[in-house]
Amino acid sequence: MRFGKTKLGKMAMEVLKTFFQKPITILYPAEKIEMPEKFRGKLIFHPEKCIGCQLCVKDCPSNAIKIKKLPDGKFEAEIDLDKCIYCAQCVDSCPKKALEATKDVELAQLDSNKLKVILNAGPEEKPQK
Amino acid sequence: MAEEKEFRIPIGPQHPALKEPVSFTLALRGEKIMGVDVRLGYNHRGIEKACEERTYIQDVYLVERICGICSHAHSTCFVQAVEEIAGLEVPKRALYIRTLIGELERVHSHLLWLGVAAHEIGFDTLLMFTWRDREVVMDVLALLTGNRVNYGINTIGGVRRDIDKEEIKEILKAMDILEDRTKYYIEVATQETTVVQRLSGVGILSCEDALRLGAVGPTARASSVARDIRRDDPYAAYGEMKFDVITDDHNDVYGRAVVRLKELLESFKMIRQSMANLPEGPIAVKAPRKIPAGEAVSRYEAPRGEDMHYVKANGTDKPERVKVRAPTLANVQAVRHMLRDRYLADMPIVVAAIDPCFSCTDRLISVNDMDKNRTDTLEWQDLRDYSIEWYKKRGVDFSKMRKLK
Amino acid sequence: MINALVAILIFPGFLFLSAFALFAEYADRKIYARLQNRVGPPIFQPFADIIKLIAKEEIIPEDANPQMFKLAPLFALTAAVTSIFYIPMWMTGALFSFTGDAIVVLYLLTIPTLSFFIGGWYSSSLFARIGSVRAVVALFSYEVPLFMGVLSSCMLADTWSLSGVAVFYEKHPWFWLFNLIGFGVALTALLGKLEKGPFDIPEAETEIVAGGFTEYSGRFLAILRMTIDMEMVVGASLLAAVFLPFGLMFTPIIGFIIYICKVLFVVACISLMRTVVARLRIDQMIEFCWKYLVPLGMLQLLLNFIIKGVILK
Amino acid sequence: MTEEEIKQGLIDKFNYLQDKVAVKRARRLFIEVSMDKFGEVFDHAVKQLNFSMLTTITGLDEGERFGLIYHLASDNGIMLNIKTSIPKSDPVLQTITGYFPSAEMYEREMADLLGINVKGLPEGNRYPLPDDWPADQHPLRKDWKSDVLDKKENQ
Repeated sequence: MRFGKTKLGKMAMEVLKTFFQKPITILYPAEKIEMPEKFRGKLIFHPEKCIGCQLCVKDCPSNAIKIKKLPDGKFEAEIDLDKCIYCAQCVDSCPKKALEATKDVELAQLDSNKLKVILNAGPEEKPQK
Repeated sequence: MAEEKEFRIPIGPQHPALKEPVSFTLALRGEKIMGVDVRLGYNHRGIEKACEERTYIQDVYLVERICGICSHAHSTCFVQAVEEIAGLEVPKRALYIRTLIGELERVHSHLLWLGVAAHEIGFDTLLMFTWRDREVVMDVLALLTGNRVNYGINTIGGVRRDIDKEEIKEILKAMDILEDRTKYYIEVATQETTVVQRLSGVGILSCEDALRLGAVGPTARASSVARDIRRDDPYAAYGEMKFDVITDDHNDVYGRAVVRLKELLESFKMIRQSMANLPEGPIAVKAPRKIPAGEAVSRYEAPRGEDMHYVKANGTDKPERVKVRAPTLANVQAVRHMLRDRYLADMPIVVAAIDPCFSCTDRLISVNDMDKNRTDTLEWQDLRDYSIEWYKKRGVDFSKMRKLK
Repeated sequence: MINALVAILIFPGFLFLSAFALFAEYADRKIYARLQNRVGPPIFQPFADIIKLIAKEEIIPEDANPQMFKLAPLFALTAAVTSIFYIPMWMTGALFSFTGDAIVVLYLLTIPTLSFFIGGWYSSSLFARIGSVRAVVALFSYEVPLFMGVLSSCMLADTWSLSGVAVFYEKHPWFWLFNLIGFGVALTALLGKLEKGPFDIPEAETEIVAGGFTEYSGRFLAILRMTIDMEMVVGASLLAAVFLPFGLMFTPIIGFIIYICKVLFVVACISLMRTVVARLRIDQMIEFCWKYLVPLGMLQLLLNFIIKGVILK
Repeated sequence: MTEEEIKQGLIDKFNYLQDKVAVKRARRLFIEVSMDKFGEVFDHAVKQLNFSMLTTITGLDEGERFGLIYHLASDNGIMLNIKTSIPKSDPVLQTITGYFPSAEMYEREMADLLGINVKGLPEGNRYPLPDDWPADQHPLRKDWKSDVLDKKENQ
C-alpha cells in the first residue's frame, strides 16, 4: 500500500521469501561452527624450542604467561587463560617460535583453578630429542 | 496553563535502550522532554593512566580495547602517533592493509548500528536481517586477522599479518554480497513508511548547531557539515583512494541513517580499490623498544567520527602521556540539544543515532530490606551467596559449584 | 450443573483455553522467527516460561498498593476466560448465548487493558505509570475501529448475538466475502489490543522497560503473560466467528479442526503484520487509527447498509 | 592558507612568538605561549584564522607546572596545537566555553583528573570520576599511585 512517497510493508516480499528458506541460525551446543585457520585461540607451547629469554613475559599486555626453569634444564610455561586476551603478541615476540596459537576457543570452566594451565614436557609427552 | 509539575524520569545507567551505561535524567511534562541532564563517566577505567605504566607494545593492545566496535580505529591512531615520533618509515603494503581493515571495520560498525537503530524503533526484523548479513564481514575479518572484533593487526612499524591471493578473492566475493544487501537496506530505510515516519523530524541538529556544539562524523555530515578526516587530513593509504564524502541536508536521524548507509557503498568502493592496487613489499619495519623524546597528534576517521590521540614520549620504553578523545564525547553535547522538546519515545532512537560507544562497568546493586529497613549494597559475591541460599531453601543446592574467582 | 462446570473449567473453558493459548503463542513466535530467518523456539517454550515464572519469587514494590497490585492480573484473566464462552467456536451456537452477547464480548475484552492500567498505576514505578497511561491512551485509538469492524458484520446479520451471526451466515454462505474490509480493520485494531506489532507502545521495551508490567514478577507475571495469550486466542476466535463463519455445519470433530485452522490463520496474519512494520509513536498511532481505520470502518458499515437494504429485502 | 602562511601571519601579528611556532609535519602547527598572552593568541586563532573546531584539551603533569595543549582544527584539516603552562601551586584557568560550548566536558575532565580549577565553568555533573570519589585525589598526577585509594579505604 502506498502512503505518499513511502510504501507500507516494504519488507513483506523479502520476509515471505525468507520464510521458506533454511534458517541461518544453528542450535549451538548441538551443531558447532569451525573457526578459520588463522584464528587466535588457546596457546600451545613447544618446551624443546624455548630458551627461557622471557621476551614473551615482558611483552604480554596482561602478564598472563610465566616461564619457569625446571631442574632438568627444560622450561615450563604457565599460562593463565583467565588473564590472557588472546592477542598472540607472545607468539610474535618469541625468537624461537616456541609458542603457537590454535583455533580452540571453547575455554569456559566452572572452576577457576582449571584456568591456570601448566604446559611443559610432562611425563606423557615424550621430550623429543 | 497551570504550571504542570515536571516529572523527572531517570534513563540509565542500566536501561534496555542503552547498550552501555550513561545516565540521562529527563524532565518530562506528559510525554514531552523539557530538559536533559547527562551523567557520563560510568565506564572510566583510567586507560590514560594505565598507558603510562605499560610499554608501547603492550599499549597497542590496551588502546585497542577502549571500544569494542572501533578497536582498529584506536590502535591505528595510537600506532601512527608513535611511528611519527620515532620517525619510522612504514612500508606501503602495511598502509594498504591498515586501510583495508579500517574500511572493513566501518562496514561492520555501520551494519551493527543499522540493526541497533532498527531495534530502538521496534523494527526487530531489520535488526535480524542486518546482523545476519554482518556475519559475512565478520567472517572475512576473522579470516584475515584471526579474531572477529579485537583484530590486533597493528604493531608499531606496520602490520602483523599478510594477505594472500585466496583471501583477496574471499574479500571481493564478500563485497559483492554485501553491496547488493546494502542497496536493499537503503531502499527499506528510505521507503518503509513506519521507518521513515519514526526517523524523520527526530533529533533535529541544524548546521550551525552542529558546528557550534562540535559534532563529528556521520552526525555532523547529516547536518551538511562536510568534514571527513580521510579527505581533509589523509592518513594510511587514504591519500591514493578516490571516494566522495557523503553529506545530507535532512539534519535529523533519517539523514544520519542515509549518510551511514551511503558511506557503506563508499567503503565497498575503497576496499575494491585497495585490493586492486595492493603494492608488493614487506609488511612491517623493525621498531626500537625505546621511542625517542617527542610528541605527536594523530587523527583517524572512526565509524562514529573523528578520533584523536596525543602521545608524548620521553625516551624510555613507556609513554609519558597518552590522551585519547573518542568521537562519542564530542557527540554527547549534541544529544542534549537534540532531545529538548522531543517525545520520550524518541529518546532511544536519538541517543542511538549518534551511535554512542561507551563500554562496560563493574557490577554492584543496592537493595533496601523491607523489614530491616536499611539500605545495604550487595557486591557481586554477596549476590551470589544470597541466590545460593535462596535456592537451597527451595531444595536446589548450587553451593557445590566452586566459587568463581 | 456438572457439565456446565466441566464446560467452564475443562473443555472449552480454562484448561483448553490455556493450552490453546500457549500453542498460539508458540505458533506466533515460531512464525515470527522463521520470517526473520531464525530457527525459533521449541513447542514447549511458552509452557516452560510460565512454569519458570510460577517458580520464581514475586516481589511487591514497597510503596505499591498490595491489594490492587495482586488483584489486577486476576481481573484480567477472568475477563479473558469468560469471553470465550459467548463465541461460537465449532457449532453455530456458543456455550451460552443471548441477544447482545457480541457487545458483552467486546467489553469483556476491554477489561484486561483497564486492569493492566490499574496494575501499572498502583505499582508506583515511573516506567509502569507511563506504560499504563499509554495503554489507556492507545485504548481510545484502536477501540472504535475494532467495534466498528465486528458490529458492521453483526449488523449485516441483523442480530447482536454472535450465535445469531453464525446462523445467518450459514443460511447465506457467500455473504462473509463482503466483510473483508471490516476484517482488515478489525485485524489491525486487534493488533493494538494485543499490544503487538506497530502498536506495542505500552510495553515498548526500549523506552520504558516493560511498561505496565515492569514491577511484576513471579506468579503475577505468569498470570499476565497467560492473559495476553488468552486474549490473542479469544480475539482471533472472535474475528474467526464474525468474519470467517464457514465450516460450522459439519460434525463437531471436523468443525473443531476447521476452527483451530481459522484461529491459527488469524494468528499467522498477526505475526506477519508485526514482522513487517516498525513500532509507531503514540501520537502517530492515534493519527493512523482515526485517519485511516475509522473511515474504512465507516465504508464497511455503508457497504453493509446497501447490501442489507438492496439484496436482503 | 598553507601552514607556512599561517606561521608567518602569527609571527607578524605577535612578535613574541618569534621562534615559538613550529611546523612539525604537514598540517601540524605547534605554538608555545605563556599563560598571560594565551587569551589573545587563542582569540586570533579562532576568529581570524577560523580554526572553527576544538578537538580537545590535553593536560600534562610536568613536575611543578601543569602543561595544557589546546588542539584546534580547521576545515581543511590543519591542526593548531597551542601549548601553555600554569604553576602547580595555584592551578587556575579561564574557561573557553564562550567560544566552544563543547569544551565544558574537556575542562571538567581536567578539573577531575589533574585538579585544575577552571573559572566560569557552568554548574553540572562531575566527569569522569564518580560522585563519591574523594575530592583531593587527582589520578593523572604523576605522584598519584592507584594503591593510595586502597590504603585510604582500609584505614
